[in-house]
Amino acid sequence: MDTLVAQYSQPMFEKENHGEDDQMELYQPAPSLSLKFAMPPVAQPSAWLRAATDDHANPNCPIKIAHGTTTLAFRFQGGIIVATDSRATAGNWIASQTVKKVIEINSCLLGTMAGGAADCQYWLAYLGMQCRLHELRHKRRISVAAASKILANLVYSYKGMGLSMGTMCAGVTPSEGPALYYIDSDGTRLAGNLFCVGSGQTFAYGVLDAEYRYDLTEQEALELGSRSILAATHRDAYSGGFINLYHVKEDGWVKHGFSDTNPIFWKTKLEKGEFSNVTSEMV
Amino acid sequence: MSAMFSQNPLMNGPNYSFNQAPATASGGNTEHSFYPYTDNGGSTLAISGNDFTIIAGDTRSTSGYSINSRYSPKVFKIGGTTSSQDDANLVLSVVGFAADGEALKERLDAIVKMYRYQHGKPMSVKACAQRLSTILYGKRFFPYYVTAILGGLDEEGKGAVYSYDPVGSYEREQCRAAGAAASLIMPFLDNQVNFKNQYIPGSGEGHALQERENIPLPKDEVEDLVKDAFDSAVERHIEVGDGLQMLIITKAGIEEKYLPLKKD
Amino acid sequence: MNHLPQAWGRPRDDVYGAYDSSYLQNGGPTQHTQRPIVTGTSVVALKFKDGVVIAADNLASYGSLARFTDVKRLRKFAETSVVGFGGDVSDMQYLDRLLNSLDIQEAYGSSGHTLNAQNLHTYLSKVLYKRRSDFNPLWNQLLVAGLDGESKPFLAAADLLGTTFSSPSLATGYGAHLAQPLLRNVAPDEEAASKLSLEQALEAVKESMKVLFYRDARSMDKYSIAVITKDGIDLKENEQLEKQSWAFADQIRGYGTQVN
Amino acid sequence: MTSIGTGYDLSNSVFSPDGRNFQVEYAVKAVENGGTSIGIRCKDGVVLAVEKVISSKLLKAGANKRIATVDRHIGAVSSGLVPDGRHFVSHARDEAANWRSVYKTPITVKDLASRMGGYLQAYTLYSSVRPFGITAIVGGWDSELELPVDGQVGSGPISGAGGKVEGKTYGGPGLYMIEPSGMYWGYYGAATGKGRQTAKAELEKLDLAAGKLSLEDGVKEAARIIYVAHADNKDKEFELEMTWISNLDGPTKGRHEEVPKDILEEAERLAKKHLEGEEDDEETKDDDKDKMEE
Amino acid sequence: MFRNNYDNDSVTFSPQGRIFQVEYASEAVKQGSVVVGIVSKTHAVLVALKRNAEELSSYQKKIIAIDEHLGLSLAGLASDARVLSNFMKQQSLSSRLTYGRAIPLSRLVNSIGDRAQTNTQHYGKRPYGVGLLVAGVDETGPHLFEFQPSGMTQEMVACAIGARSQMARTYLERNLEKFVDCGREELVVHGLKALKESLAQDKELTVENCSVGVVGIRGEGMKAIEGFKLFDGQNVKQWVDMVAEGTEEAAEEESMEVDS
Repeated sequence: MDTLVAQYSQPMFEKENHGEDDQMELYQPAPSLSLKFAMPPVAQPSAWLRAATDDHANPNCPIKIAHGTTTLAFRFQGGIIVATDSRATAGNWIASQTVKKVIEINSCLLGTMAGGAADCQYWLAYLGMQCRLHELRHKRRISVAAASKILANLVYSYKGMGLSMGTMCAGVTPSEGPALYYIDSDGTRLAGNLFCVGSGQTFAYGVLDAEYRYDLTEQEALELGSRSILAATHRDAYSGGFINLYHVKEDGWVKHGFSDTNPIFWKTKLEKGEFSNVTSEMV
Repeated sequence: MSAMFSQNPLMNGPNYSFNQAPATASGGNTEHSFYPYTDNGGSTLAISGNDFTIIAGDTRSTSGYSINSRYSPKVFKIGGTTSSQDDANLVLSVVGFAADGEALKERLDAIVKMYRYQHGKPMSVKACAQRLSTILYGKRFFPYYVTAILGGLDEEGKGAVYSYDPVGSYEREQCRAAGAAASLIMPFLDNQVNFKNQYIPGSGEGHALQERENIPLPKDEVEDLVKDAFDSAVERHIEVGDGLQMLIITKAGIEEKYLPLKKD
Repeated sequence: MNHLPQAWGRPRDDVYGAYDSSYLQNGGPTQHTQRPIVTGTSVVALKFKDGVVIAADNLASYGSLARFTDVKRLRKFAETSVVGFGGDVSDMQYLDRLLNSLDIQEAYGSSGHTLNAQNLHTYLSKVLYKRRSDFNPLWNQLLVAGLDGESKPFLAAADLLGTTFSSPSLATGYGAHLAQPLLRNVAPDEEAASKLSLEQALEAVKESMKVLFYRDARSMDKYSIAVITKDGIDLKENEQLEKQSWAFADQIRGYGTQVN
Repeated sequence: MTSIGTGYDLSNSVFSPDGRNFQVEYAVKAVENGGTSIGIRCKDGVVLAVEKVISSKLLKAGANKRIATVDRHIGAVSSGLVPDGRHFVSHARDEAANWRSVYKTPITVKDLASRMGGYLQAYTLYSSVRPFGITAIVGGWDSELELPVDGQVGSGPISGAGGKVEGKTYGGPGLYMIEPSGMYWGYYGAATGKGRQTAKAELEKLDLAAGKLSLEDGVKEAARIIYVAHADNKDKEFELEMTWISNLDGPTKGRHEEVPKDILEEAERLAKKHLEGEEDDEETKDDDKDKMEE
Repeated sequence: MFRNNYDNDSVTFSPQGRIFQVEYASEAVKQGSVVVGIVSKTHAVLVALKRNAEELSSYQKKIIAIDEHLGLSLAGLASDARVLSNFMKQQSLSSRLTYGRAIPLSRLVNSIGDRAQTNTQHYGKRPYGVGLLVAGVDETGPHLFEFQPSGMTQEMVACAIGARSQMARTYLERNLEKFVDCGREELVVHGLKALKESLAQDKELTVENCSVGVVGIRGEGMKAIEGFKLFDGQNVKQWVDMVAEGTEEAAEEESMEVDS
């Protein structure tokens, strides 16, 4: 009855108070990654958001979200290689050269990050939470297929709202062996042997496709991952920084360094004679 | 040919078989509306050291070409139990749209205070950094127009700086400049803090030159660096100036310094 | 999402529709409720050693029409603070009612009023920011003048976006360009302001009102001026600009028929 | 109270066969146990007064106000369950604020009484709630001048009537008492609580309907009446709390305020004096009686 | 226990106009261990006796800091207190967010009073089974409020609630005049002495079973407050030793010295 009365007799100043949601937020003992988002109160939120944040269509847009990348992952006999660059760009500004684009979802599952950095970080963290819950509920690790499907279904529900994410889930489970999935913010989910994702993907594909075999040795595979990223950082302005290299095996992933591209580039050129289009003369 | 490399995406090549140049809307019913953002200029900067973190910001607030105020702080203590925030252990800097910055600061502060009330202990920088990320991402579709930097000391007592984009992607870094003069200050920091492109003289020839070893700087040197960075930025950026507010976080607490900058 | 390298990760036109930059524009046709209609022009204010002087003229314009000539744009709050409003008059009236309602609510408590100018400014900026976040702005630039929790002079601004700032002297609208330099001349910083006498402050503010009247086409020579000190508010709502001199008008070239 | 125990008194909103709502009657019992409150409508204002029985020495003297401000020009006091009184006041404030946001002008005392009467009545309709355990007295002064509408910025037409009728008068004092049933009446002098019978008797002696009592005298009378009403309950100490609302020319300028300390103390002094005098009178009267009997 | 027909819920009056459910809820307060609060011109203190469920269990939390300027102590159902204290925390945070002001104590206490009242008038709810003492400072100085399950809130000079609290109240009543001019240390000692009166025969005040909360003002204005501080364990030793048996006289002198 009181709620009914309150509708008609609320004093004026109370209508201008903070939203209840803001206050509720303070109550949660451990605020989880929620699925509640503030929306701009306009008829076309996604168009509005795009106007404010699409630095491609409008380089002068006010809010520049960190973007850009080359990431790749491929399956081979010894597991999965995951490699990325580390550059984040906001418009033409290099926002960071040290981004960790391989996200460690848990000790056996990796995700990669391409597109909106925040989108990837948030949703992969959310995925990590779901994976842990799955483990607790079912007393065994989640399969890569299931994990990737959670993520795909999730972003699909936000389709058209302006998320930007291209990610790969890589993991090795007893039931699946080495498994690799590609998921993007359109809701696409693909299983495959090798993927390159991001603005430098074509350059990485060039090297990777040429040299890829399933029966690569571990050493060869790591070298190929690194070399493909190197090629992309060389040709794609939005990629660069460091090469982040991981190897996923049945008993978990192993990190193989976060190495500066510059010395690697010169080493590759000078010792292997590649990149002959670049002069090494220091005039 | 120059079109190939122009910054204008409309003319940005190479084009593929189907038209990809973004079309600009024309005709039809378009919804026009109130534009909820503005840029209040200014710049912030954070550098972490072995046992300290310094977060600084200028104190000018602008709108367009006019100066709103010469003392409008951008760096805030977070999560203390008192209104003066004496016992705070975290520092947040925000630059961009000041009202969003203020809202973000207050929201984070309330959350960190609530955490302390519920858990009976202050929030760690790491936890706060993650929480700030989710706060920003909560406004993914209606972003806070701010670049935030969070600083404090980590569990081992080392300086920690976390930098953010407007929608919450974040990264722990050695140093970070944000705001209007970020592009002026950041290259300077790359060189002076991370020793980028510094080589040890005589350590080799050509490409064999050894990079200078990356060692954390002592506090007094970092303070000087911060001051130099802002003095230089003031010279070349109209939205930066008036005053430099510096919060220095050490084990002993947070020390605040205010230094004048050029006011022209 | 676009998968082609030069626009990788960006929205696709065929999915999201064409890029519409009109969302970014301030000009152009706007929605009826989203633009000020009847407006007030500048508000100027200056701190001095015991308080704050604030002034605004009594005009409300409808575009270029000087529509209402006795609009009081300085509003008292609880005999302790004054809010000066620039911008839309209907939104100002709404805010005035809001403050009225707040004032009544505050008076319920047995301890009486405890909201000082600083608290009031915080509250107003929250209201403005909330409204801008709802895309339903209250189209005002306002100055809040009074005393803070330690009974020191307090002066701060807030606008329709929720932006806030404080300074020894403040002016909204044209005042920010025309009056602010004059005020900063007498009070470049807090320290200088804390030495100003009431007479000096009054003179500087009246001078600013005069200059604004000379050059701001949407202004008027009848104005309100308030002095806020510990002893209360002295608000005069029907002042006339004095000692005007239009001698400079002779020298102006480049307008109307006088081309050079 | 013959029907007690027959089951018709166990739930609100239930009539007994003889057409009574027992829960409401029991709520009235709660009122009858509370400290006495009175209101007097004078020609130039309204006085509200309450007898606060001091339940513990540890209470802070002078704090714990029982008469509340509803809007600038209206006050309310109640006898009965104190928390229910606070509920009443908080809703009255909401109503007053709501009235302002709709009509942009202060609510009249009459309209407030009507709305609150409706609210209390609603609490007798459902078995899921209980009636208010209070009787409230609402007093105020409706401005005799036509007030500017809230948020008005100009001063209206400088010359001419501008829609105002010359010579028309507005407003005046208002005093209403609202009972747990939701029933409300306007009063010249209202009393409720434990000492209501005595207080009513005293009020009736004042000939308030004539409209001659001034506010200042009203304050003194109110203090006296509370003291007299308390006399039946002498073993407990009490504190007198009084507020008033004058017309726009009077001491409170149309606002509801506490009676200033000096006036309150003076009124209390007179009240005590009167009481002592009365006792003397009674004694002498008794003597007379004795003599007469003799 | 004797049952009657009118005590099944809080929406039924007895023929005498009583609400038994609310009166029963007040009994729950008496089940809790005793807490004492005292206020002087400059300080407000809370002193609480903590119980542990069994030898090896931890001691319960009796005093909760709400904000810089206030805290509360509880007697009765701790989980109900938790709900109320969370609500108070939220209210005080929200006051700071909206107005930049520490919430006035009376307003905060009234807000929980109103909440509790609702529970006594609607079916399907039950009254809170907890009593609170809320101590804090605001612009009008230090205050102490008592909150009862009925929704009754009263400002007190000193108060004790909980099991056997009558003895403590007697002590407080006997020493009532002394409190006004007490300094912080003296006030705590008085609190502990009152607490001691309420102890069961075989019990002693120890550092384990005492909690002390102190808040006060240092000077004029809200900036100069001594924030609410909670003392437990070894931090209360100085005071516990002072009131320990046999040294009472010495303590009296000592505490006098502290303040002079």
